[in-house]
Amino acid sequence: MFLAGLIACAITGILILVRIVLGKTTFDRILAVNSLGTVIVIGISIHGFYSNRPEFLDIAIVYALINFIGTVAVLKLFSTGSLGGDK
Amino acid sequence: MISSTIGIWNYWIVFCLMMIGLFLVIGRKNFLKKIVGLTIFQTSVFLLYITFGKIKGGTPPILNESIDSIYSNPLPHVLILTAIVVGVATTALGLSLVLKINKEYGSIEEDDISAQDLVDYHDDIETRKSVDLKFKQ
Amino acid sequence: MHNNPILRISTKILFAPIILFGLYVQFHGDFGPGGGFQAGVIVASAFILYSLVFGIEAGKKLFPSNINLILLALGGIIYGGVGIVSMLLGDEFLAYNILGSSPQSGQHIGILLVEFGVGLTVSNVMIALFNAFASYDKIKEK
Amino acid sequence: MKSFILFFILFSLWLLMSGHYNVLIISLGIISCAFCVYVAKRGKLIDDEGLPIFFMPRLLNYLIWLFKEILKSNLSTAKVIINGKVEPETFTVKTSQVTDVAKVTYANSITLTPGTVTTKIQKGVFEVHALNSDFGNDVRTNEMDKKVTWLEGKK
Amino acid sequence: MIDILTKNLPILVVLCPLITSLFVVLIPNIFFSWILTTLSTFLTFLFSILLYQEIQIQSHISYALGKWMPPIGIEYIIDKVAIIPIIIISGISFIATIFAYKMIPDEIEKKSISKVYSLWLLAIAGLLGLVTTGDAFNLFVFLEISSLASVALVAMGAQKDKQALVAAYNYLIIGAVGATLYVIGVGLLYGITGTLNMEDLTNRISDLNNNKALIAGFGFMIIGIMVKAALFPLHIWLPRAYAYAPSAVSVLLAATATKASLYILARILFSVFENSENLINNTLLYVILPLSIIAMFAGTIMAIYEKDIKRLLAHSSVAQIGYITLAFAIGTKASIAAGFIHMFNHAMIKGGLFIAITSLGFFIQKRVTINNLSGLGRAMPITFFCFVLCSLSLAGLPLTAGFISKLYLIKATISSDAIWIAILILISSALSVVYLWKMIEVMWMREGRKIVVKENPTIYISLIIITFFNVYFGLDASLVVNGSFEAAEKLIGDLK
Amino acid sequence: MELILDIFTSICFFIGSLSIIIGACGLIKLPDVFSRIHAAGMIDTGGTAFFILGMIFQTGWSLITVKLILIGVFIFFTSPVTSHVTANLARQKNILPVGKKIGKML
Amino acid sequence: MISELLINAFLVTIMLSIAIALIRTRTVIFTVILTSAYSLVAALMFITLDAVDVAFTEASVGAGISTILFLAAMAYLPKKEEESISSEFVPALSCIILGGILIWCSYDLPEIGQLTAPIHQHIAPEYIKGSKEDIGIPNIVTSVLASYRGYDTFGETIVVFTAGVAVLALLQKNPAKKNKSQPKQKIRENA
Repeated sequence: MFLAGLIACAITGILILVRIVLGKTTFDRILAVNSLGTVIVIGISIHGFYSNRPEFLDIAIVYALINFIGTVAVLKLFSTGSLGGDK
Repeated sequence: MISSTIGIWNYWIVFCLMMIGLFLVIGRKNFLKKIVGLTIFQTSVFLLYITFGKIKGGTPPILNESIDSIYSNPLPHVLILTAIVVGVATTALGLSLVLKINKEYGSIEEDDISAQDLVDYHDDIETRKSVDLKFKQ
Repeated sequence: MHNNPILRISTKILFAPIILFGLYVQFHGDFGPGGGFQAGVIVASAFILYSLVFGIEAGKKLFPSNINLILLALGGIIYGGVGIVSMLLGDEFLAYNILGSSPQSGQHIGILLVEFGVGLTVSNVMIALFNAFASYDKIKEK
Repeated sequence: MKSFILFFILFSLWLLMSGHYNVLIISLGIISCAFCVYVAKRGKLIDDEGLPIFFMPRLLNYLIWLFKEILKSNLSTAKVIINGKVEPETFTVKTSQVTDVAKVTYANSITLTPGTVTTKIQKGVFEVHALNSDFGNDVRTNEMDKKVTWLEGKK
Repeated sequence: MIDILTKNLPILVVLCPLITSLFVVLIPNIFFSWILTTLSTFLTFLFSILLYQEIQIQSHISYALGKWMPPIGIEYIIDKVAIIPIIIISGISFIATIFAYKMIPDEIEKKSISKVYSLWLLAIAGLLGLVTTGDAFNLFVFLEISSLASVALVAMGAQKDKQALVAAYNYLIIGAVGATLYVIGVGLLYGITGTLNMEDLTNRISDLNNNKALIAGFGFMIIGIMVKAALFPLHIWLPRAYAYAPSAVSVLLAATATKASLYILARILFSVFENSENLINNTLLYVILPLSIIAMFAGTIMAIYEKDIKRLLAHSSVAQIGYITLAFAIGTKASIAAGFIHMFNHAMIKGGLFIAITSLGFFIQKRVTINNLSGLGRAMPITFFCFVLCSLSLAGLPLTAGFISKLYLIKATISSDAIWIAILILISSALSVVYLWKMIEVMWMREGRKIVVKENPTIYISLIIITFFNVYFGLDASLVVNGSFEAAEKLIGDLK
Repeated sequence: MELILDIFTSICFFIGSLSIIIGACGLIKLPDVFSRIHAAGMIDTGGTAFFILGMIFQTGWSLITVKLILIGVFIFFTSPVTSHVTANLARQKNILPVGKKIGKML
Repeated sequence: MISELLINAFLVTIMLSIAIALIRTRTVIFTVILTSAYSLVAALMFITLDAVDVAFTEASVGAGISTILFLAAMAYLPKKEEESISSEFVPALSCIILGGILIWCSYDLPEIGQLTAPIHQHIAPEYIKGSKEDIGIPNIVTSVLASYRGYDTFGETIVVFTAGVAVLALLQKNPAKKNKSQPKQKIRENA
C-alpha cells in the first residue's frame, strides 16, 4: 500500500520532470518545481510509514517550508531583478 | 562477481557523481559554475559517507522504546552534518568573492580575467620602468 | 512585493509559526531529528521571508545589523563558555558531566546550551549572509 | 490583547507538536512563544491582517463548504484533463468584501479550487482565469463571494 | 588554578585565539582590537612555551576532549613532533601581529579592521588546531577554519590591487577541492577500519595489507594535504595568494600556513601509516622525491625571472617547500630531522624577508617590483640590513640559520648515499643566490631616487626580532637541532 | 478493525495517486502557464488531502496526526499563494493567457 | 529488500541525470535550480539511507539557504555562461582517472549494509549504548554531535562564524570615494 503510494509519487515526479525539461517559459518551470516539491513532501511522509518510523515528519514540514520560500525567492528575483529590491 | 558488484554498485554511482562535480570545478572556466561544481562534489562525498553508515534492515539512529531493532551507524551522520555546514560556509565565501570579482572585472570568466590580469601586470612593470628612467635623466 | 496583498498577508500569518517551528526543532533535537543547525536555518528563513516580501530595509529594521553581529559572536561564546566553565570546574574542555548534579543531568544541560549556541550562531550568520548578498550594490558598467 | 491571543495559539501549537510534557520543555515552549510574539510585534505583524480572529466563529463552517467545493472541482478538472476539452477563458469579477484579508481569502479560495485561478487583484476586482466556461460560471454565480463576505461578518 | 592551567594546556593553545576572535569582532576601536589580538597571540605563545616545557618532562600528552576516551571522543595529541609547528606558528604569529599594527590600518578600510583581526586570530587558531588534533576528521574542520579565514584575509588585499580577489578565489576553490579529497580519503579509511582516531587508525590498518581501499584512501589524503602544503604541481594558488594579500597577511601566511600542512604530511607518512612500509616507501621514492626536486628547481627558476618581489619570494617558498619534502622523502632519521630544522628556519627566514619587503612597500606606497626598489637600501638602512641578513640565511651562508638547515640536509643525503641529491641541492641553492643578489644589487648599488625615509620603530622592531633569531639560531642551533632529532626519532622510531 | 482502516487508507491512497498522476498529466498536456496552474492545483489539493487522510487513518490520534495535519494546512496555505504569485508575475511580464476573454482585462 | 533497491536506483538515476544536465546547461538560473534540485534529491537519498538528521540538514541548509544565497548573488552576475575556448580534455581525463582509481578500490570496500563491516563493529555500538546509558538522549546523532564529538561541532560553529565574518568584511559597502589615506611618513622626493 505504502509502496504503491511511493510508486505513484515517483511516476508523478517523472512526469513533472518532463515538464521541467520541456519548460517553454520560466514560469512553467517554477510551477512544475513547486508541484514537484509537494509531491516530494507527500513522498517523504509516506516513506516514513513505509519504513515503520513515521515520527520524522518534521523533515516533510521543512521541505514544504523550503519549497515555499525558495519559490518566493525565485519569483522575487524575476519580478525585481534582485532579492533586495523593495517593490 | 555479480553478487559482489550488486553489493558495491551504489559506490560506483557515488563515485561517478563525485567526478562530475570535480569536472565542473576543474574543467569549467566560469567562476559561478565552479562553485556549483564544488557543491555537487561535496554533496556526493556526503552520500559516500552515509552509504557507509547504512545497515540493511536498520532504522534511523533515534532510540525507540517500542521497537527493538538495529540502528544505522550514527557516526557518519554526525560527520556529514559537520561537513554540510562547512560546505555552505565555503559556498557563501566563494559567492561573495565572485560578486566582488564581477564588480571589479566586469566578468566572471576565467579566460577574460586572466587576460585582464596579464595586461595589468605588464603595464605595471612597464610604467614603473619608464618612471625610473625619467628619474635617471 | 508587499504590494501584493496575498503574499503580504500570508507572510504576516506564517512568520510567527515558522519561527516557532524553528525553536521547536531547536529544543526537540534530543528526541527527534533536528538541533541547532536546522533550527538556526529555519529561524533565519523566517527572517529571510520577511525581508523578501517587505524589502531588505524593513528586514534590517526588524533585526538591526549590529544586534545581528553581537548575537553572531554570542553563539560561539556560549559554546566556548560551556567548555571553559567545565574546564574551570576541574574537568576537560566540553566535559558536561560536571555541570549538573548527576552526569546525566550535566550532559543534558551541556547539550541544551551547546545546541542553543549553535542555533544562535547559525541563524545569525545566515541572516547576515542574506543581508550582505541582497543589499550588495549594483555592478559597475564595463 | 491580540498578542495574547497569538501567544495562546502558538503555545497550543507547541503543546500539540511537542509530545514531551516536562517542566523544562514546557518552560522553553513558553519562552519560545513569547519570543515569537515579541518578534512579530516588532515586525508590526500583529494586526487584523496578521491575525484575522474575526474569521474564527464561522471559519469551520466555511472550510467544510470549501472542501466540498475543492472535491467537486477536482473531479471536474480531472475530467477536463482526461477529455482534453480545454477552452480557457479569462474574466473579471467584482468582490464585495471590505477588508484585505477577506479579499485575500476569497482570492485564495478561488485559486485553491482547481479550475480557477486569480491572476490579478486590483481594488475590489479580480481577474480570474478558468479552465473552461463551467468553472467560470461557478465563480460568476458569486456563491463563493457571498460565503466569504458572510465569513468576514463585517456588514 | 595553576593545576587547571597545566592540565588544559594543549587545548588552551588553540582556544586562546579562537575565543578571543569571537570578542575581537565586537570591538569597533582599531587600537583596542589590536591590543586584544596581540595579547591573545602573546598568551598563545606563552602557552606554547609552557607546553614545550611540559613536553620535555612528559614527552607525550594526550588530552581527551569532553572526557571521552580516545577512540570514542576526539583526542589532542602533543608530542615532541607536534611541538615544533606549534612553536613556529605561535611565535611567528605573535611577531606578525606586532608588525600588523601599522600595516593593517594602512591597507584595510577602517570599518572592517576588527573583522580582519578576528579572521587573523581564526586563521592562527585553525593552524594550531590542525597540528594538535589527533582525529582525522577534526583535522578537516580546522583545515577549513584556517583556509576560510586565510582566503578572506587574502581577499582583503583587494583595496590595493583587485587581483587579490582572483588570488583568493583560486585559493578557496583549490583549497576546498584539496580538503574534499582529504575527506574522501578519510572516508575510505573510515569505511575499512571504522575509526577516525589517528593512533587507533595506525593500529587497525596494520593487518590490512595490500587493501586497495587503503591505498586509495592514503592517496587521496596525501593529495589533499599536498594541495594545502603547495607541493609542486599543486602549488598554483600560492604565488598569487601571497603576492596580493595585505602585507601583514602575507607575512603570517608565508611563515606559517604551509608549515602546518607539511607537518600533517609528515605525520600521515611516518606516523599514521607507519605499519604499511611498502606503501610509504614507494610513495616517498616515486612521488614525493621527484616532485620535490622539480619543485626546488621550478620554484627557483620562476623566482629568478620574476619582477614582482612578493611573487618572487612566494616562488622561492615553493622551492623551499621542495627542500622540506625532499628531506622527508629521503626518509632517514637524519633527513627528517633536517626537514624539521629547515621548516623552523624557513618560517623565520620567509617571515623576515616578507616583513622587510612589505615595509619597503609601505614606504613607497606602490607595489614592490624590482625596478622601484632602486636606491631604497641607502634610504632605509635598518630594514635593508635585516633584509640582507635574512637573504643570506635563505641562500645558506655560514653563521645564519639557513646554513644549519642546509648543512644537516646535505649531511643526511650523503649519509644515505644519495650524493646526486646533495649536488642538486647545492645547485639550487646557488641558483637562489642569483635572485637574492639581483634584489640586493638593485637596492644598494643602483642609483635611484634620493629618498629620505624615517623608519618607523613599530615596523622594524618585529623585523629586528626575527633577524636576530635568524642569526642566533645560526650561531647556536642546538635547541632546534636537538628538538628536530627528537621529533624524527619519535616519528620513525627505531625502524631505520 | 485494522483491516477496515487499511482498506480506507488504500482507497484514499488510490484516489490520491490518481489525482496526482492526472495532475501531472495535465501539467504536461495543458496549453499554457495559466491552465497548467489548475493541474498543479490538483496535485496540491486533491492529492495532498487524500494522501494525508489516508495516513491519518493509519496513525489514529497521536502526535503524528498533528504533524500530518500541519503539513496539510501548510500546503493548503502556501499552494494558492505561490500559484497566484506565479500567475500574477506571468501576467506582469505580459504573457497573455490563451482562450477567450470576457470583459475588460485589468 | 528489492523495493529499497528500486527506490535507491530511481533516486540515483535522477541524481545522475541532474548532474549530466548541469554539465550541459549554460544558463545560470537553470544551473542554480538544478543545484537546488540535486541537494533535494540527495536529501531524499539520505532519508532512504536512514540518515534523517542529515536529510533534515541537507534540505534546510543545502537546498534552502544555499539556493537563496545563489539566487541573491545571481542577481548581480551575468546570466549566461560563456563557452570556453580552452579544451576540457585534461580535466576530464584526470577526473576519469580519479574515478577509475575509486572504482578500482571499491572492490575492497565493505559491501553496503553488511552488519559485519568494521565500521559497524568498532566504535558505533559504544555510541548507541552510551547514548542511552551515559547521556540519556534518544537521538543518538545529537548525543554524538553535541557530546562525544562536541569539539567537532564547536569547530563547525567557528567555521560558520568565520564565513559570516569573512563575508561581512568582504561585502562591506565602500565609502563613495577611494580616498586613500596618505601615510604620515610621506616620501620626499627630490628628483
